[in-house]
Amino acid sequence: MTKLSRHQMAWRAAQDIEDGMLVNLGIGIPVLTSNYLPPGRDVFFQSENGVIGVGPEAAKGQDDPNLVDAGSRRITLREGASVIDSSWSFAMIRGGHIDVTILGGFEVAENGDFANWDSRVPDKGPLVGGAMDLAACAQAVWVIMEHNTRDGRPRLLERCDLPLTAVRCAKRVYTDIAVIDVTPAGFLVEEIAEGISRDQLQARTGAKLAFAPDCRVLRAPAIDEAGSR
Amino acid sequence: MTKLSRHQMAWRAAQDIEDGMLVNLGIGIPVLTSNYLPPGRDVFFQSENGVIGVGPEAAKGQDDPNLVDAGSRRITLREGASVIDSSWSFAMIRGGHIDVTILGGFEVAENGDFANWDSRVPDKGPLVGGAMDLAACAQAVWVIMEHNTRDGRPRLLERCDLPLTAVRCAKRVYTDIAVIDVTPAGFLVEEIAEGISRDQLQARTGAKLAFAPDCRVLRAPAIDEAGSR
Amino acid sequence: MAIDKRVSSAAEALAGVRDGSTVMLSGFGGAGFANVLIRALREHGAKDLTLVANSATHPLSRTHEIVESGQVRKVICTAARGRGKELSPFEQLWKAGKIELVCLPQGTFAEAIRAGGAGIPAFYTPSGFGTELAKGMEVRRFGGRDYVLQEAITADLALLRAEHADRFGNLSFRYAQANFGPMMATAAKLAVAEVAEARHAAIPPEQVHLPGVYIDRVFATEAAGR
Amino acid sequence: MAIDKRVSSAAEALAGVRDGSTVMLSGFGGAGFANVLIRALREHGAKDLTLVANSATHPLSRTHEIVESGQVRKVICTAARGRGKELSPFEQLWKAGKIELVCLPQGTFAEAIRAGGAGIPAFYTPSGFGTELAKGMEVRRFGGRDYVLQEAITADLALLRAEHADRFGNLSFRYAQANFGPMMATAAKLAVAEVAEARHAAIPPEQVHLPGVYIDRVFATEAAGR
Repeated sequence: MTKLSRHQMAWRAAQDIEDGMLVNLGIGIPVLTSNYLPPGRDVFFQSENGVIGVGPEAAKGQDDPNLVDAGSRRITLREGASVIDSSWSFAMIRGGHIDVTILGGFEVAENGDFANWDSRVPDKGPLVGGAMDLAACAQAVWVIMEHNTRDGRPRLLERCDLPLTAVRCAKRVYTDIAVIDVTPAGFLVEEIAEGISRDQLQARTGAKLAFAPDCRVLRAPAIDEAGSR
Repeated sequence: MTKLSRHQMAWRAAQDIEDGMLVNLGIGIPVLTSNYLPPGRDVFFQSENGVIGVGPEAAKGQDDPNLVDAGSRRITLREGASVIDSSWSFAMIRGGHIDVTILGGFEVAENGDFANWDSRVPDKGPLVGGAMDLAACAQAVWVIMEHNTRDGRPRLLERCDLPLTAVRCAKRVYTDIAVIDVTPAGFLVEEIAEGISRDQLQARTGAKLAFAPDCRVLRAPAIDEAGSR
Repeated sequence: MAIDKRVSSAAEALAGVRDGSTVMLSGFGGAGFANVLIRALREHGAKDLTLVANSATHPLSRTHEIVESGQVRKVICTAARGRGKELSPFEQLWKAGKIELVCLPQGTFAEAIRAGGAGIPAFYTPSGFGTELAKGMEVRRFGGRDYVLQEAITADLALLRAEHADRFGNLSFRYAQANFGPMMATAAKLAVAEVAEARHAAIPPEQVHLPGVYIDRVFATEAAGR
Repeated sequence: MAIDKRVSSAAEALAGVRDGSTVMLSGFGGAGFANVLIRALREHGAKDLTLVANSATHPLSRTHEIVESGQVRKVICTAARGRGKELSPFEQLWKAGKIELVCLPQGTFAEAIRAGGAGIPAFYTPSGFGTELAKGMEVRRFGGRDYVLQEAITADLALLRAEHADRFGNLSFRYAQANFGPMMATAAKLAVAEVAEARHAAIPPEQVHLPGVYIDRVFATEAAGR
């Protein structure tokens, strides 16, 4: 079975970003997608701390402690960028001006319910940040996550077990073994990794899967992760 | 009886503007007060179109069609000025950041109810502008108006007849013959023009007047109105 | 494909605008009227429009042209009184029942438009409480004070005026030109800016007053620039 | 008297701050923390504070110093998780019941502060609906969608960081330094800014990001300037 790596999952999601979109990337795997945009697609990345037009991370020595993204990375700006305050930034997010947000996730339910903020680590304080606003309000919510937990339990479920980030919001899930749309009728598999059967995929999933008529093989190029951020 | 002129009423109100205040002036007589600030008082005038730090009107030929106040006058900026959009401007007004708004008025009631926006001119369209926000939200609302209408009816009343601009908001009224505070107990006369008795003032007023223990004579200097704007 | 939101004619700037649209028009105190686009809207001819504009009658705005042409069926504004003793075209049509009118306190008007662009469906405001303009509005008490509930305003189209634009749609305004323009752009499905000058090169980040992601089309009325 | 909001020490910047105050602290993503003033607040010693800050545990903020010193009884934030496996000082005090915690979605947090400064007592937002963070909140449907009612947040004191100030209190921010600072200044009775440089001469109007009327005191951490 050909599982996708973290970078390959990011690459796969990046292929679906359309020209001209305004995109917000969550921390973790999602932020990697900006490295894998297909050539010719001109995209603005928004960071919820108010940066519109996040560019690559700044080179050491050319970084500015005030030019950061929501994940505290020292960044650069792309051409045409601007910076707004948090009130404006969340007005932009809540107002539905973000075309796509790509978020890491813990669980997605077949009705689109989405859990990514509270994994119930005992004793640790809560950390929600902008996740609920992004998940509830972006025009599309794409989730990148491993298909199963480390101990093999499914993350795609009939109902989420973990506390929700937002209800009925997830539109598409990119896992290491499949690309799955969340439709009004439930999960619809669009792509499935090489060497895994439909039954095997179903067995690793906690809700009923349907398969698109043109269900394709999930492929990603080899990526030299040492050379990428 | 020594009635105050329009400019003298503006002068009188200007004497009560304190150092460091943020002040919004309504169109008409109120806007004249900016000409009569006592020396040494450093004040910012806000105009609800977003100008903070309105200066004198621009000289012909040095005006800019984009540098205007809410009354469409072409203005200058004072040192330290800035300009914000209408959303910010009314956030400032509604948020109680205006220390004083000085407004023209039709009627003030003894409980502070205030009417200045709809004089019931038949057939004409309504014009409210920022009056309701200013009257409801400024820290203090001072009203400048003639004590009586042209046909002699009182403008200070037990209850307003005209449609209200805001409830219980007026704090002080500057008329051509008196300066009157609006207190929890009703109207309290602070100053009364030379040559008019307390009884005469009461006769020209539509609600019960009380007189401050130190009730003074209302005086204003002679003003060459041709030389002033 | 490289983003370029500049269009070469006012007609192109309004392509696709439909009858029945709600149209926001910026401008206040004589500044910020998109008068070139307003005239283009008259020439476009879209009918049955709802206008959202601070004033229905400001003498420096061309709003009256689309009122007189009979394209407007409703106006949401804060000022609808002509200056003279004679009735303005708007007032005549309003008195004749040909145009519906909603008059709001200006702060409520501004905040409702901001809310429309900011995903806030409704908010409470103290302005207007106890007045005729708040008749029928839901009232609620917070902290011992009374407030009225105002719902957001959104639109199909916003027409605004700025000083400079770039190909990304970033805008910079001159002094009091911004007024309602930025929020209107956020609250409309299609936001079109007319500007004195539109360049290919980006406006420096610190000079951008409204991010281009809110602007769909830019028309330069004076110089296209490069 | 000529306005001059510049003060000459961090202690002077916090003069008069009382026990029991609600204190807003700007900063997000590593930028905009008023760390000089936060340390001054620790030295000031005001107790029983309610903090309103995006994060209770950000490693680049000195918030932890006033948490560790026991000055804080409540935190309103969006992030309260320390980075390591061991509990952060905040998490320890919170688990021990010594600090009360309110966690909000960040957009709700930002908008509630803006509302506090903008005279909006409450607003509806879609964020958080159906989640644990919205438990007990009033829900209402507008246009077929569910929203929760959030009340405004105000404060006694706001501490924010900017790049430049002038004697009028006008501020300009560098890149993402602004974040929550401007709204916090509008929502607090006393707003104090620390800046790299504070000059006597006015910042040009087009470079002012936050009007000085919102700022009460300015403290220059690097150069007083003239």
